[in-house]
Parts: sequence; structure tokens; C-alpha cells
Amino acid sequence: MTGSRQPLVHSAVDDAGSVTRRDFLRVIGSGVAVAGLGACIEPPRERILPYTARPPEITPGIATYYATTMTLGGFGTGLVVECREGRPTKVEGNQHHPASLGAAGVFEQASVLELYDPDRVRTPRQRGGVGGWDAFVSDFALTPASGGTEQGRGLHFLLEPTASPLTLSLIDRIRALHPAVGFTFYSPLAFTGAMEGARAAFGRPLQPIYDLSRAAVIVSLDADVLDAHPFCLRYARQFADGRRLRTRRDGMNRLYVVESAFTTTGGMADHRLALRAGDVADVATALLAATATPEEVRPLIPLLSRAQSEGPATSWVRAAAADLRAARGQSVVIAGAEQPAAVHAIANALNAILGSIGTTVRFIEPLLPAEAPEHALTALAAAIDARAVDKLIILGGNPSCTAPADLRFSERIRNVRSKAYLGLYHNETALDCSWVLPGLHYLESWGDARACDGTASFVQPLIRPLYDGRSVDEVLAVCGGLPTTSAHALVRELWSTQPDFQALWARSLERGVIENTASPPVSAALDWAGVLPVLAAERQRAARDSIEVTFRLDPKTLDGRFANNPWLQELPHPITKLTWGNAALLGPETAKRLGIETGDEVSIAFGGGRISIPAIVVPGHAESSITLPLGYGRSGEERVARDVGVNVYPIRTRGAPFIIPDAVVRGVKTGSSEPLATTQGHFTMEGRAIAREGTLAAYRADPRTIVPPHEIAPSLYEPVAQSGDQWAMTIDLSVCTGCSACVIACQAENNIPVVGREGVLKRREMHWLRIDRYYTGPAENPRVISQPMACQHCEKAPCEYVCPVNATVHSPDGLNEMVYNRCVGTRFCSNNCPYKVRRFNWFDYSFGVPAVLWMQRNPDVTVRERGVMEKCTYCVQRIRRAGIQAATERRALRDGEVVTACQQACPTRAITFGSLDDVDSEVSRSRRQERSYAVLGELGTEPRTRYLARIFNPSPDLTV
Amino acid sequence: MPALFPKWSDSLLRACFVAFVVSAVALPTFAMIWVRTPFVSGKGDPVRQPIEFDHRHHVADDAIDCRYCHDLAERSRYAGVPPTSRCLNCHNQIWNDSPLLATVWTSYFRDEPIPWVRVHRLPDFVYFDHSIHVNKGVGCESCHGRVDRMARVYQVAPLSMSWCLDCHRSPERHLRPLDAITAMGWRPPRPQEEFGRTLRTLYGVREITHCSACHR
Amino acid sequence: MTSSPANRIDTPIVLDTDDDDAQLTDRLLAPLRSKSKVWYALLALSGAGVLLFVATSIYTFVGGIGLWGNNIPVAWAFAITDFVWWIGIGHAGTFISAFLLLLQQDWRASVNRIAEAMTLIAVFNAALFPVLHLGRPWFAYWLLPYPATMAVWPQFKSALPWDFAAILTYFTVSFLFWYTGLVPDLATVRDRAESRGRRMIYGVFALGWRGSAEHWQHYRIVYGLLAGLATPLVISVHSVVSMDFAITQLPGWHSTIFPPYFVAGALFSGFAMVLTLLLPVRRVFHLEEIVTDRHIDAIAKMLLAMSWMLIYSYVCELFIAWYTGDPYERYVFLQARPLGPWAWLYWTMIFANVLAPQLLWWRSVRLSPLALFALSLVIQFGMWMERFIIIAGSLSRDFLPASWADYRPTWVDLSLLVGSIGLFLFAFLLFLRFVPFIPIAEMKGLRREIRGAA
Amino acid sequence: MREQRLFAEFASTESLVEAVRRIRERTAGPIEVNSPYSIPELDDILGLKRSRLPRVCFASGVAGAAAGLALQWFTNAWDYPLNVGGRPLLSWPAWIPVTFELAILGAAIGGVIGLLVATRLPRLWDMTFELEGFERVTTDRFWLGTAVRDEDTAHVREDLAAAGAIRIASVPHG
Repeated sequence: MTGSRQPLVHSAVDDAGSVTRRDFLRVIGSGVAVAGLGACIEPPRERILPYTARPPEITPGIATYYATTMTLGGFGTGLVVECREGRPTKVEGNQHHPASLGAAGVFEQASVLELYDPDRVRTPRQRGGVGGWDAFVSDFALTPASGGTEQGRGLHFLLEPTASPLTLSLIDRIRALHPAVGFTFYSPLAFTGAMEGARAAFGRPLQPIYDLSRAAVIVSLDADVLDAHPFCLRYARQFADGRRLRTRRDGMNRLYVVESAFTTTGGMADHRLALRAGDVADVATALLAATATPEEVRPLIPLLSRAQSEGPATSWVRAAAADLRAARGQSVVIAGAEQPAAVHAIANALNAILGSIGTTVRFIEPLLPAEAPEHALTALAAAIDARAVDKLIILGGNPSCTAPADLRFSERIRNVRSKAYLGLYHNETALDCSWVLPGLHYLESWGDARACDGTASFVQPLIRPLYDGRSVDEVLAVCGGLPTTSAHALVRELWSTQPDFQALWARSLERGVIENTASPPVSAALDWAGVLPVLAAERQRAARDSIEVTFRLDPKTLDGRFANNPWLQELPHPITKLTWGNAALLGPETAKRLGIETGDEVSIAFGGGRISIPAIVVPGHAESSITLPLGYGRSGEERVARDVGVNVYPIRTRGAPFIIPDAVVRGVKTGSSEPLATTQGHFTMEGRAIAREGTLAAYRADPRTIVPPHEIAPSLYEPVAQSGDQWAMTIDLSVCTGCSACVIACQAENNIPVVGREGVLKRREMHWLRIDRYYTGPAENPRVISQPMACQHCEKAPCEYVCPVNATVHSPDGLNEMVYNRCVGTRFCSNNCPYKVRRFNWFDYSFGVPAVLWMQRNPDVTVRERGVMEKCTYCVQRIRRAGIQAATERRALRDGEVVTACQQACPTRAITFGSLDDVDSEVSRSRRQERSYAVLGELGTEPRTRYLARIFNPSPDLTV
Repeated sequence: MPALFPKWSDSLLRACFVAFVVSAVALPTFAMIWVRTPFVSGKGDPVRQPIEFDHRHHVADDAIDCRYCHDLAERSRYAGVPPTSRCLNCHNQIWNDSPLLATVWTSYFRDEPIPWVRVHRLPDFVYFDHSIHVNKGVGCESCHGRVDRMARVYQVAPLSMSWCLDCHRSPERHLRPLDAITAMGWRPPRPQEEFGRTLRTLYGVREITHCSACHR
Repeated sequence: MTSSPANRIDTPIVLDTDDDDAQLTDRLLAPLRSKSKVWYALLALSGAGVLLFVATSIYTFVGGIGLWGNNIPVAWAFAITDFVWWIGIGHAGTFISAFLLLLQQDWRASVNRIAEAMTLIAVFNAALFPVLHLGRPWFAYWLLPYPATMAVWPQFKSALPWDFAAILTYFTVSFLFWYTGLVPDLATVRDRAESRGRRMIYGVFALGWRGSAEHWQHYRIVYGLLAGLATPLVISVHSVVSMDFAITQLPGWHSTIFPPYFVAGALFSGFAMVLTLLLPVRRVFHLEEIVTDRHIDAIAKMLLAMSWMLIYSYVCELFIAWYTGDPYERYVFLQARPLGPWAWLYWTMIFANVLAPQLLWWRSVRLSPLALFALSLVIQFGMWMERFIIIAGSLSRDFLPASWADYRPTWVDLSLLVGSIGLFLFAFLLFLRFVPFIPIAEMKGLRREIRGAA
Repeated sequence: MREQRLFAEFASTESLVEAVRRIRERTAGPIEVNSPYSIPELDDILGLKRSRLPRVCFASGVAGAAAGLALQWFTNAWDYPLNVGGRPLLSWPAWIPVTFELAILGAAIGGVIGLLVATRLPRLWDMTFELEGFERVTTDRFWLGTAVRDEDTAHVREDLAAAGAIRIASVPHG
């Protein structure tokens, strides 16, 4: 953690001396002084509005940090949030929390913007009626424990599945009081394949937890564990630790991936097999057959023999099997969330056979309902049709949009007599409901959560609710007629049963986790009896030539819940680099077959629905397969999300929520197809050694084959005198997954504006840190390599000597300084930057935005005016802050004291930052690796940012 | 036939030439001087505050240390404009019925901030940090002047970048011992130049003139 | 035009007329008195162009550079192309008047003033673009070294301050040169004008010139000196402009051949512009005997020569790109330009600058005003293309393929270009109407020398 | 003794030159000749001394260059030395263009100012402008003016007439 971390004995706002709402309105009042502006005109005398009584935990000008938890898909991720004068401004990971390990993903990073979203629901309203919570309560709430068991019949809650102890306990208490009250859990983020698979293999639903750090061989059966998993930050770190090279001798894990769409996990694979999602089961079976000895799998012999004979990609399977066998107990097979029970069952079987259970994988009691959400919703639909529901309270989520199309759930909601929606936005569901209630953002609310390994942690607010909102728990409590209704009281009440509660409360709030709450592992014994039927059931599948359609949660908007977040909308997709929209992804052959190219459209009909969506041809995507990202084409009242991209839910049905084996697909040559807003147009390196890579074997044999020595030409100039710390960065391409957490972190830290779809189409995106993505390897089965690219802080910076006004110069500690207030905007610097990492303010991007968004701004970073250049500064504000801190304490900076925003966010710790002045600093050491190189070093720019060539670890029996 | 122009037109034309040349030189020169005057820098005009707070009285007569009210100066970027409660620490005992304090009381009880008027304004792209200056031996007086002699506080320094640089280029001319930071009218025991140099080495003060020291 | 090509080439160098000095003078002053309808029509047309230019400039100033098509990587495009183009056009003027004066090419006398006026206007035009093109044009004065309260100075390693100095000097010197040459003729206008008002106005501008022998002596010296100064200046200006590109690392810009290459290109387009202006003027004001076919022929030959200097540069560039083996250079020159998305631009340019000028080998073409006029337009178009390809083209395909991007101009970009052409013509028309555009005194002097010689 | 000024108008350079010769033989007084265009051979006949303008030009050129160089050195290397792209502070090659341009600028401006001073122009009024018919001197006529002692006047008039003056005017001196 940078800056001062206050002991959090008192939470941010729960008692006296709290940040009242007025307080931060004051801060806005003096906001001009707090958030730096680029403007240079002298305004009339400013006013300074000090506190009347300054809250003890607030020191104007000094950041404070509080631990809290963000819940997504029912599971919590521990975070530490930076707070400026009472405004949460930046979200960072919490190293104590198992789901974070100090990292924060794109959603966590971007959530702070959601807090200040001007489109949020502000007051409880009844459509065409009176508003106010009291009116709502009188309409919906039950009275405490009066009128027996019948009371509450017809009242129904629809929630997102959650592992929150508080929420679950509230539900239990309500059920106890009013057995007739109905509860349904639905969310497109809830997957039950794993638990089904466990039921098949072990006889009861269980939840697998992996330990990739102990796995030498990892086989992913269409599982995007590095990016799309509640534990992805943890898994990414473990995976990276398993392949991080400090010396040439270090070992490296090996990753096999079979998948249809290109995912970040697939991008990291040593051997990636592109196959239709529907065919993964075949591979799984073949793998099982090839791995296990006959006596291990005697009951399955008939099935397996068939599988083997028809198994595709035999060589891949054989190599994987060999490695799995070789690495008994140190290997793990992971099945994808969208995959059917059979695949999970096989994965479990393999893990059991290979003795991985207990080492690389353990099982715990499921924390989420094992019932498939689609089924649950079907039951609710039936109840509604049967007029058994006359009061429906929808707590969060957006079922009207995300429910399976064949349920026509939106209509059904409207059929309910009185229905209320609690949420942040006026989304589709809100529009269907008679009551719309402002929900609370997690940064405003009290509560608790469980990580997916069971570890519990508190949700503590960093700011008083901006609007008249209530949390899910509070609404539950009120409507359930429970005595206490304040979330703060409720959560304390629940946990007060713990021994030595006061201490636990204080410690847990400070550390951000409640110790020893992880679920204990349960024994899981393989039982073929259950496996056989699911395998048999899996036999009938689509014909080889038919085109399958698969649905994927979008890596930026998930199921659409983040569609109103401009940062996420403008974040380039890790593989396609598409922003502001979604597209059907398909392979080149398939595209040919459909007679289309990137930019044309595919029209897909299924289950009575039909959609038409622009296509992007992705080399390496499985052929005869089309991937449709969910979460776009939103039709709610959110201004950002509305009509961006295409809504694909209309063809998503209960029967085929993830994979449509055979939909009717048609290619549509759209002559005037509006172009797709991508931030990268060219994905090959043209044979230029930009993102270098090589195999582990080659690296061990001779590193010079990967990074030729002395390629940096000697300079004719006298070396410039350097004093003090010399800042530098290394980025390890071996472990960079391209997840883009760093991009959003940078955006949040440095007040980087968004330019919108038109801006991106004009190629004017403002990201200081972009992630270049190239294809390497054979065209038919390419690898991807991601290369984070920001200002390289060249010691002989080409941008500097062309600036006519000294607006970009070099600091003694080796920073390429960009002085916005001196810049006249000739853009000469950008022309002469070989890395094209400089960004120009073509318009006034920052001053038009609603004032509420200004509250997110980092007061340590100037907000740039129209017409000036900007670029990565190595987070100079953090460097200077730390420097001043150290100087006032009369000491030197310690290695690791300055952490850049990107480095901080990175789940795999691919980014190292520090001073070259200290030869033992981590950055100095990483620079001394044989695979460290400078991009375009031959130009003599002597960049301070160096890259560690990507080393991958293919199996010797397979050609890459 | 008479000439086109009368005799005197020569002198006129010449006069015009001279005038043109002179103004071409004079106008920019004037502008250069003008921007350095208080009219632009805002130097030296006492600012009227919502409360007739008299620094002269509080500093000189009562000998209250600057840091009692501006308590953040040593820790934070901002020196800190005192919260209303700070005033009342004393004034709930003394002069608590003075009409001059009416605003303070209303502010306190209504929980509404006192709208003080900013005297020293730096552009928003300048990240001046009080703590580092105070901790490196730059006294309050060096920039804010003899506040103990100001009924209404006014700006004594032009607050222009060149003014900042004057000190950043040769700090020794303005350094003082840490225990004299808030002292008003402090005099160096030895000639400032050499005394400053000793303090420089003692506090490890560097000549910092690179851009990102102040602009981020 | 009556007589056959043959004898028309043999006409005397400067002028073939038997008028006495008085008649000749009146002949040369005629345009100032003419009430040509064509002139008014053209003035109105170009006036509209001026309005367009002013309007779009204000629009850009208020709205921001975002209104243009520029992006990252293509941060420079139309505006800078226009700038280089206009500066280039500005070159022929001084070249003709100064360089040819030093080489004692007497034929220059009948065309030099038009050429010089063209230079002044073009350079003025050009100078507008860099300012307009700034992100914060209201701080353009930061490029000047003045004692600011922020104590920061311009940075003279950058080519832009060089540009600034070069253009300032070029404009000033060209103006002084032009005006010095003009003084005796202004005196003539003063003395020949009917209305007292006109006489007084021209009287002031003539600075009281009375053709004293002593004055003539100093005058000759200074005029010669200015010519001597202007000549290296012409070479330096476009060399400096070329350094805006040559000092960078960008493949397609980073090149040592740029200065001569750009100067050649500049003169090429400049001479083309001279023809574009001279041919109609000569026709409209019936100056065939003063601006004889010999002049036209000479200029056409210059064009041909310049086109070959340009061809040499093109070949050189390609060869070096190939020879260095530098992958980035090679890609730009051997792939992006001839085969890339903008290949059609490239080949149009090749046609306009390399193939079309070869027609000038034929005397019949050199003597056909229509053909020459058309050709001169084609060449200027081609030269604009060349600059655009060098500037935007190179930027759009630099080192990292990930940052490659194409560029599409907006209507604002186009309006500014069209508007600047309007501005140019507008100023030129005013020049024709109010300034004696054939040097009268020099003509008479020359004629005397020639007669003396004969 | 009293003087007066004689002015004569000629139609051709030949007669003008002839007239100048004759006057020179008679008096050493200053002769001003006005002509529509430059007549180089007159310089010797009139005995005009070589113009010193080239030196003025050179001096001002050197001054310009020096100013340019000094300016760049002071601003970039001395007053606020900044590390720009790791290039040396004293990067004189980069200073050549500006130095050169300012040299040219200085020389040109110096030259023109020199011309104005040497010719004492601008000068809107001159005695000659009062002469009848003098306005044709910028078109096709040539004038000669000189100061002669009263007693010589007659001879001079004869000379002029003989040389082919088409008009002779005399203005009492003072």
C-alpha cells in the first residue's frame, strides 16, 4: 500500500465525526482546489470552505485507505479503497484476501465509477403514484411475526444467488417467521455445471477449489480460469507463480487448453486446441481414456473405446495425457463453467485418478444454490402464471433482460399485481416494475460476503449513500418484518455471536477478512456409477458440419450489469480489441463458409428468436462455432449502455443457455456496415521483433536465440548526469495474460477521460497504457501474445528534443516529464514517438462531464485541458508523494515503496517497478535477466521500460 | 506646377516612422513590465474576510503559533484552514459574547462552514506541498511575509514561477532552523548565505528545478 | 498568337515592341486602370473562398483540432501538408528574382514581380497553418523567446523554432526585396496617375523617389545585395521545413536527402504556380509582347529540369530504403506507399510529378498555353499529394503495427485547403489591380542596354 | 557673390550625358541627375564614390548571427538548463539554422535601412518636385540640376541648350 494506511478501528462513517453528505458537497465546493484543472485563466477570488469540525480520520490532502468487499456473482473479493476528503477515488486489491491477493480486476477497478454514475436511481418511486420508502413499506412489508404461517403468501423475493452469510441468515429468519414467503435465485453469472459434475462423480454437489501454484500440468477443458472465474485473480497469480522465471534454471508449469473462443487463458496456453465447445466432451473422454489405465476406468471401457476412435486432435490429447500421468498429484484438470456436467464429471474423475484431490484441487460444500438458475426461474414463472405471486420484490440483477428468452419473463413480471425493483439503475427490469427503489453501491453499504473458498469478510461503506438508497439486506429485513433494519446493526448482530466480537470486528474491518472462515475441505470419493449416465446422456450431439453458437459473459460488461460504465465500455476486448459493443466471433473457415468478413453481419435464429450482429473473424477461433458475448444492446434507461452493441439474449433459451448445437446461421454481406470501434487494426508483427517469445528449451539452450545481446547501439552523446533514484519498469510477457486490469487502474488513477465510440472510431482513445496484441505461431493454430505498451521513459527520448516549448523534458530521476500547462499542442512529440504512446486532447474531454463524476478524480493529477498532450508518467504523483514522505522522515526511499497503479492492479505481478540506483532492487534484478530487452532498442532511445521475453513451455512430443 | 506634397509633410512622415519603430519596441516592453506588477500578481491588497479576523492580534499579541490553527502544514499539502471548532477552543471561554464572533457561532451551530476568502492562489496544475517545505527549513514568513503585522492578510510574494525558481535555485538564501519555522522577523545568527549553506547540508536540501517536482 | 513557333522563340529576350518609353509606360500601367469584368468576377469568387477560410478557422479555434480528421498516430495531416505546399509554392518567386538576377538572366525581368508577389502571398498563407494547427493556438507566442514570468524558454533543438525563424526571415526579406524593386515604379504610377488622391497614396508609398543618379547607384547595390541574401535564403527555407521531418526517427521522414529533395519539389510546384498565374494574366492584359513565348518556354524548361531533380530524389529514397535493409523503412517505401491502402494516392502522385512533366520535352507543348496551364495544375496537385503521402502516409505506418491507423479528412480539413486557395487568389487579384506587376523602370533600362548593345 | 540653381530637361540619355560632360568641364559644383531608370555609366562621369552599403550589410548580418547564437545559448544552455532527450546542453549544431536565418534577416534589414539613410529617403518634398514637367522624370525624361554662380549662368545655359535641353529652369538660391 502506498501512502498512510490508517488503523481502521473505526469504520469510515458509522459513528460520530462521520463524513456526512454535506461534507463532501463541501469538498466539491472547494473542488476546484481539490481536483487540479488544466485551465490557466485567473478566476475571481475563490472561497475556502473548511469543516466546522474536522472528522478525526480525515486529513485534507492525505489519502486514507479502507478495506471492504465487492460482491460479484455471489462471491466477494476483498479490496482496499483509497479515500480523498471523504470521496472514494480508487479501488485496489487487498493482499490479505484470498480472492484478491493484492490484485484487483477490471470490474473492481471500474466499480468506483459506478458509484458516481449520474444515471443511478435516486429516490424510491412508484410508477404513476406516490414515492418514498414509507409508502413502499406499507405496500410490501410484513409486520413482525403477526398472523401465523399464512402471512406472506403471495410475497416473493427474486435475488441473485449469494454466499453472503448475512443475506442467507436473513432469508432463513424470514422463512422461519413466514414459511409462505417465496425466494428465487437467478443470475446469468451462476453456473451449476461444476456441482452437477461433482454430484455425478462423488454423489453430492460439491464446489472445487484449485491450487494452481502446486500444479505442474494444467489442463483446461474450455475453462477461462485466468479471467472469468470468481477466483480468477487468485488463480492468475498462482498460475503466474508457477511459470515465473527468475533464472534460466527455474521450472515452469505447462498449460493445455481446449476451447472454442480465444480467451485470455487460451492465450496463455502452451498447447491450445481450438474446438467447438460442444466437442470438448469428446476430448475430455479421449483424455480420460488416454490418461487412465484400463483397470482404473474399467466400467467405462465401451464408451472410451468409441471416444478414442473418434477423438479429435489426438496428438494434443496424447501429449496432455502423457504429461498428466508424468505429473501425478501435481496436475489438475479444470472444466469450464459453461460445460455440461459430463465434462465436469470427467475432470473430477481425472483429478481423482491422478491423485490431485487434496493437492491441486480440494472440494468444499457448495456456497451457492446447486439448482440451475434457469430451473429456479422456471418455477417462479409457473408460480406467477398460477397467480400464486401477487407481490414480487426483485433485489438486484436484471431478469427482464437476462432471463431465458422462452420464459418471456418481462411480460410475466408485468402480470404480477405489484412488483418492486431494487437496483442501481433504471434498467429493463426497473421499467417492468411498478416500484423502483434506489439500491446501494457496495461502497455505500454495510454487509458481509464470502469468497468462493468460504472466507468471509465485511462490506464497509466509504461514504454515506449519495442518494436515498437501501441495501438488499435492509430491504429484506424490512419486508420480512424483522425488528432490526439497519444493515450496520444487522451485520453486527449476526457476527456478535462470535467469541471476542469487538476485537474480531475491529481486526476484520482493518484487514478486510474475517480469519479462519474458509470452508473446510470435504472428502470426495470417485464413484463411476454416477459418471456413466451423464456420459451416456452426453453422447448425442450436433452433426460435425453444423455451426454451433455459444454464449459467453462479456469480459467487460459480463451479463450487461456493467454496460453503463464508460471505462468498461471503452476498454478494448483482450482479444479482438473491440470497444463500445459486441460482435459475433468466428474462425476464418467458418467466415468463408458464411461468405462474410469482419464487419459483415451474421443473422442467427433459434428458439423463436432472431438476432443480427456484426462479425469479427478471429484466427484461432474454433471453426463451425460462433461465440456471442452477452451484455450489450441494453434497452433500459441507462444513457451510456442504451443501444450499444447487440442484445443476444433473444436467442438464449432454458434448453441451451450456453451452447446451441445447431442454430440457423446466415451470413449477411452488409455493404454499408458501420465499422467496429477497435483500438487495434493490425495484429501481426510483420516480422519485427517487438513482442519477443521463445520456448523454455530454447531459452535454456541459448537465450541469445530469443534476445540477441548488445542490440542497443552505443550513443554518441555524453551520458547525462543522473542523481538519486532512477525509475524503471520491467514487464514480464511470460505472465501477462492481457486481462487489462492495469488499463482501468491507470484510467482511475490518472483521471483519464473516455472519448466514446466516435472517438475510438477516429482512433483517439486516451488510454495511457494500452495492451498491444499480436498473433504468433502457425496461421492455422496461432498463439496470441499481449504486450502492455505505455510511455517507455526513454533516456534519449525522441519526443523531448522536438518539443519547441520545453513541455516535455527529462527529470534527474529518469522520468520523461509531460508538462501539460506548458504544452501548446504541436503534436510533434507524438510523431517522433516510436511507440505512439502519447495521447492528445482533441476536445475538452474532461470538463463537460456531470459534476458528480468529478468526485472520482484523483486530486494529485492535473485534469488536462483541450489541446495538450498527455501520456504515462510512471504515476509520478505517487513517486513524488512517497519521495516527500521519505524526505520529511529524513530517509531514502525503500525498494517497493513506490507502486504504480498498473503494477498494483496486476493479478500476475507481471509489472515490476523501482529504482535502478539500487542494484539489488527487484527491477534491477529483473533487468539483468537474459530475456530482458528493450522494444525498438536498436533506435537508441534507451527506454527505461524493459520487457522480459515471453517464454512458453511446450511439450517436447508436440510441435508448436 | 506645385509639388504633390507640402514641405512639412517630410517631417510628418519621418515622425510617423519614428513613432512606429518606438511603439514596436515599447509595447512588448510595457507588457513584460505590466505582468510583473501587483495588478497582475495580486500582490499586496488586503483581502476582506467574512470575519474581521486579525492575524496581528492573534500572532503578535497572543503569540499563538501558526501551527495551532494551520495544523496540517507539517503533514499535508495543505496548511489547513482551521475548522470552526478550532476558533471556539478559546473563544467559548474568552470574548465568547463578542459580536465579532457571531458568524463563528452560527457556523458552528448550523454546521455551515465559514466561507473564508482565498488569499494565496496557485494555479491548479501547481502541486505545492507545505509539509516538505516546512520540514526542510522554509519558514512561513519566507512566502507569507510578516503576517504578525497584517490586520487583513495580503499576498506579499508574486507567486510566479520565476519567484518559486529564485528559491529553488539557491535555497540557502531562505533556509532557517526548524525551530524557527513559524517565527516572524527571524534573523540569521550568521550571514544568511553561509548559515543557509550549513542548514542545506544539515537538512539535505536540493536544488529542485525539474518540472514534475511541481507539475503532475 | 499569330506567328509560327519557330520565329516566336527567336523574339528578343525581354520585349518586342517599338513603343517609345512613354507608350511603353502607359502600356505597362494599363492594368491598373482597366475595369475588367473578369477581374471582378474572380475577385468575388475568391472572396467567397476567403470567407470560407475565415469561418472554418474560427470554427477550429473555438471547437478544437478534434474537428479535423487527425488522430494518433496521424497527428499531422492536412494542415501541415497545406503548410508545406504553400511554402513550396512560395519558393519560385524569390528564386526567379534573386537567383536568376545573380545569373543575369535578363528574361526574368518581365516575370519577376508577379513571381515575387506570389511568393509573399503564398508564404503568408503558409504561415497561418502552423498556428491554426496548434492544440492551444492562443499560446502560440510561447515559441518566441521572451522573458516570461514562468522563466521558461523555447527549445531550440526542435525544428519548429527553426521554422519560425526561417519563415519570418523569408517573408521579411522577400518583402523588402519586392518593395525595393517596386519603389521606382510606384514613383512612375504616382506621376502618371490622374486623380490627386491616387497620386498622394502612391506618392507616400513611393517614398519620394525621384530617380537621382546617386540614388540609383545605392539602389543597384542594395538590390544586388538583397538578391545575394535571398538566394541562400530560398535554399535554406525549404531545407529547414524539410527538417521538421528529417530530424525525427519516423520511417519515411528520417532521411538525409530531404533538404535538397524538398527544395527541388518546392521550386517545381513554385514554377508550376508561376505558369498558372502568368498565362491567364498575360492573356487577359494582352502582354504577349512583354511576357513573350520565350519566357514561357524558359519556365517550362525549368519545370522539366526540376521534375528530373525530383525523380532523382524519389529513386534515391527508394534505393536507400532498400539498401539500408531497415525493415521499417523498407515497409514504408516498398509496401505501404506503392501497395498500401493509399496506393492510389501514390500512383497519382507518380503520374503527376514524374510522367506528366515529360510532355515538356515537346516544344509544341511548351508553346501551347492551354497545355501548359493544365499541366501546371496537375503538377501542383501532384505536389500536394507528395507532401500528404510523406506526412500522413509515413505516420500511419510506423514502427509498431499495433498502433497503425488510417486517416480520413473531415469537411473542415477540406474547407481550410480550399479557403486558403481562395485567400491566395484574392490577394493576388488585388496585387494585379493596384501594383504595377511588370517592372517598368527595369524594362526601360534593359531595353536601353539591349539597344546599346545592338 | 550670389548663386542660382539651374535645371534642364532632356529627352534622351545621350543629350543628358553630353550636358553632364560640358557642365563638369565648367564647374566643380555638385550635379544632380534624375532619370526614369538607372544609367550606370553616369557614376564615373559624375564622380560618385563607391557606396559603403555592402559593409553596412555585412556588419548587420554578423550582428544578427551573433544575436541568434547568444540567444540560443543563453536560453537553452545557461538560464534554464534542462535535460532534453539526453542531448548535450551545448548542442551547437542544432543552433545553426536559427543563427543563419537571423544573420540573413539582420543583413537584409541593415541593408535597406542603410539605403534609406544613404538616399535620405523617404522624402515626400523635394525642390525638384516644384519644377514644371518634372513628373515625366519617372517616365521618359531626364533632368539635370546644378548650382552656378550668377556670372556663369549664361555660359551654362548655353552648354545645356547646346547639349539639347528642351527646357531650362532657374531657381534663385536660398
